[in-house]
Amino acid sequence: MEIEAFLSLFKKPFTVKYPFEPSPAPEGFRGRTEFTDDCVGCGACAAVCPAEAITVRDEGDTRVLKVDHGLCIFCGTCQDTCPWEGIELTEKFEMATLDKETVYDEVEHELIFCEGCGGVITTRKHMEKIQESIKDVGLIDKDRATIENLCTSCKRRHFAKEISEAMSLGS
Amino acid sequence: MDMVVQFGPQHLALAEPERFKVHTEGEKVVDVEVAVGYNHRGIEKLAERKTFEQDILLVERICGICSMSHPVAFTQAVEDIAGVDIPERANYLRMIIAELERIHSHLLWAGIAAEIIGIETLFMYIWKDREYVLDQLEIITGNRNHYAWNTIGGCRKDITEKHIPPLLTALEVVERRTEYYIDAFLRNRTIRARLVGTGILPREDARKLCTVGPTARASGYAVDVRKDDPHLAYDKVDFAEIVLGEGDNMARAKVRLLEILESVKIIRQATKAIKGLPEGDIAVPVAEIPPGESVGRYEAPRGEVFHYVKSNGTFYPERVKVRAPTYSNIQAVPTMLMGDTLADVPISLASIDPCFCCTDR
Amino acid sequence: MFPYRWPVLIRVSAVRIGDLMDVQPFISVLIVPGLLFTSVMAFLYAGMYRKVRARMQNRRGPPFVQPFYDFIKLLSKDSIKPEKSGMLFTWAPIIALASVLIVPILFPIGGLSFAGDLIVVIYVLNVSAIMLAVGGFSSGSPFGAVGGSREVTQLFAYELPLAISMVAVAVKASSFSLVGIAGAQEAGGMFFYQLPFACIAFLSIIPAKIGLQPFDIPEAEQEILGGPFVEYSGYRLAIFTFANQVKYFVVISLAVILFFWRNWWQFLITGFLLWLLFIFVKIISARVKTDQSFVFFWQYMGILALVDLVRVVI
Amino acid sequence: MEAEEFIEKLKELLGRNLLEYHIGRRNRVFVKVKNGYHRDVVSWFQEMQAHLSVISSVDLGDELELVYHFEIRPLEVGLKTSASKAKPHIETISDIYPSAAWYEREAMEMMGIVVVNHPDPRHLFLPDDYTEFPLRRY
Repeated sequence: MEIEAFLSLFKKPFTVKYPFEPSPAPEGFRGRTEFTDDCVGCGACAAVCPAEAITVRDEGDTRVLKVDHGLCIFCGTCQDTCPWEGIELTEKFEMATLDKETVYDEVEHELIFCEGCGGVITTRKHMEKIQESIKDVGLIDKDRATIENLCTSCKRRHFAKEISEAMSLGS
Repeated sequence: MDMVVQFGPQHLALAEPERFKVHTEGEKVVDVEVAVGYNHRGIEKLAERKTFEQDILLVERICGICSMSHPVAFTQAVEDIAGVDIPERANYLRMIIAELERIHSHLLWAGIAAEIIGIETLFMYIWKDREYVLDQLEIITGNRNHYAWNTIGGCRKDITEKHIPPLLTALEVVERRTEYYIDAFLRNRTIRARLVGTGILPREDARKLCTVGPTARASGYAVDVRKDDPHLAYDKVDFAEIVLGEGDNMARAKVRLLEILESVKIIRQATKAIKGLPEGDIAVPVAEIPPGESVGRYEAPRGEVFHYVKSNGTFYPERVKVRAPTYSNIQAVPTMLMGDTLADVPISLASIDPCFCCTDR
Repeated sequence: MFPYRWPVLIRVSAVRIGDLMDVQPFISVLIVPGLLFTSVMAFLYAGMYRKVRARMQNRRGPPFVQPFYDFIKLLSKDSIKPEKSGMLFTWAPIIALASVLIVPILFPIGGLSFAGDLIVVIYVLNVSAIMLAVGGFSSGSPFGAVGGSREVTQLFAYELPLAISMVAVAVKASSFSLVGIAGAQEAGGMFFYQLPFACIAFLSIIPAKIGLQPFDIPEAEQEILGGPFVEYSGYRLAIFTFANQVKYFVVISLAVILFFWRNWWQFLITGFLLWLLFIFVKIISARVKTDQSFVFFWQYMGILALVDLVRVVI
Repeated sequence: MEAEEFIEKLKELLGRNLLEYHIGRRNRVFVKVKNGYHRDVVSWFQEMQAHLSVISSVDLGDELELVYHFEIRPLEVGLKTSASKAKPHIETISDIYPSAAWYEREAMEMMGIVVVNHPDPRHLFLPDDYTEFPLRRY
């Protein structure tokens, strides 16, 4: 230890003058959680977040998803769960701030409403993605148009009515 | 002059709040009263409110420097209940990160021990070399601590081909430096004067108080979960279980430093083994957890981490019981301190590598 | 420069304003080896200590003038006086600083000097050590008390070899004044090779005297939270740390004067080199315990110093 | 000593008082014993130099249960005994295993189990004036 102590007098120090010299995080670092453009506003990340840092709120005709970096524990569960890579953990780690607003990351999505009861179905983007993923699976084509913009409970009522009519016709 | 010196909740030698009332006659320690509970956050109650998947991340944050031990113990207990065998590669992946954490945790302890007995330089050098391991952990898992590496049924990320070469070079540096530190600890006369013969824990007391980990192994009581109850892939790699007999502070230091060399050997064998296994096959989907109960045990850097998990068929655990190694080691502290002088109290306290946030949960 | 050997009157002629009155004592008390020079050197020593220590530990380390910044910062902070602490709590640092500042005035670089000023140096250095202990006791905290008692025990431990080696030097130079000793060395060559054992004994006492590892037991941060310093804050702490820093400079230069003297600029350089040596010793050794330090000083160093004393006397 | 052989020995020792047992994966064995007989089992374990890992407390609804976790190489034994919530009295084992004292203190303050003649029944983690039992569920 003695020799090393003496020799390190003439060596460059190991420490980095961090705020003045950059010290970037490596690739793959789990830093600031941010929504990407592919986010469709389905809210899966909010359901799975261990720290309940992601909140989903429907205001009027828009749905607001908000990540609170004060609560977020940067575990990456949301990133793994999101089917459309709508949320990701960037490599930014300098999140100290005095302004409370910068602690959040928000994204807004336009909602679509059910013709039957006027309730919220989901966001428009989400509906497009669903249509896209089930277009080759396909419902019975003739019914597609009628129930396309009904919310789940109205769909149930619609099918129930259809079946009861079919049974009453049958008997 | 009979005095009560309080190594109080806030003390320089203790990194975390814990109170030791030391009754001394002059400078000789006569009796020690231990008070725990300053770090109690009710994690076991909180664990019952979250799903199994979320609990892994909660349990990982019980402690900052053993954030691989609790998740591994917890996931193994849940996997036992679900009757799931995780893929071979996942076992190796978990073991590599576990051993990397053992290295950086032991290096952390060695630095703090050197700083407590007064050599700041050794503290700076050891923590400099610890950075190599932490950088590798950051590159592989995405964070220096809190690796979010486990899920029920396997791992969440993989160690790909490009991670291994830098990992092996970092290990070379760590191995060379650890041998240098072992020599520094043993040869430096002032360190020997402080560590040899102080804080002696006889083998009989170590066994009677059921101490665990390096604290027990330094007193000759051979308990090592990696050998007794082989989990992960410890039965497929060969490594030596280091058991010494003196039971003083120097023995505990030697055990930890030698264990770093063993961990380096384990990681080398593990990285060779995962080359042969198919990349990407790292997790098995687990649909639901039947009602049942099981025990997850894991050899953390400080000793045996013990998780008892009871499930009731829903996705929320019925009961999660966590017991950290320091919980049993701390009960051996009074017998260790008896008869030493006041100057030896901080180093003897630190010699069990206490992690009070684990103890209090 | 200052021809130190000649009586005071001649030196005065070098100072024009001196014609009005004998201003030489004020200069040597206030400026050259006195307050100004010592405080600058003290801050320099402390700054060097932190910078060199950092560099040896692969760190960048604070700027050289950091101790000066600390001093100013501490003065601006308010100083809390514990309820249980006595009146000496305030006076201990002041007396410690005062007693340590007296010693440099007697240095042979243009300072005053009189017959037995070596005895004054020994006595005054002990006063500052005792004041440290008094500060600890009067602070009313158990850590302060333990620190104080350790300081006193350590004082007894290193007092024996210190006194013996100083007496050996005095007998060798056949004069009890620093100027005399310096003169003798200038004539007959440095003492460190003529009195090797006394020199080793004296150099080994220095870490204990100024509280550097391996003997900084009284201020063991990790064990008793800085011992006597635990309850001090604000200007009281500023004075105490400044007194300690002055002690760094004073004790090192005392060693240089007693054993390595040739002339005044060589005195400064050797002072820095010796200080580098002690920083090096500090960073590679752990803190020993009180009983170990007692054994070390009384048995080994005491006998060494005694051997040299006997050799000189015969 | 294998799991089956261990259960046989227990049956011999306890007879009817061995209420139920269950052998899980990886040598995990859980044994339920009638309240009061657990001390003889623990002293038998002590003769075999078993290692006491921890004592967990579980809330079964109408009963409070203590699980003594022992490691008898190669087995990992969970010795269970329970008492009704109305009268949750369970004998201490801290005279056999001194480290059990702390685990029992924790069970007392968290679950409200009253450990009979425990040497030092103070609170361990919770503040002294805290009266509720946080880990109770029902």
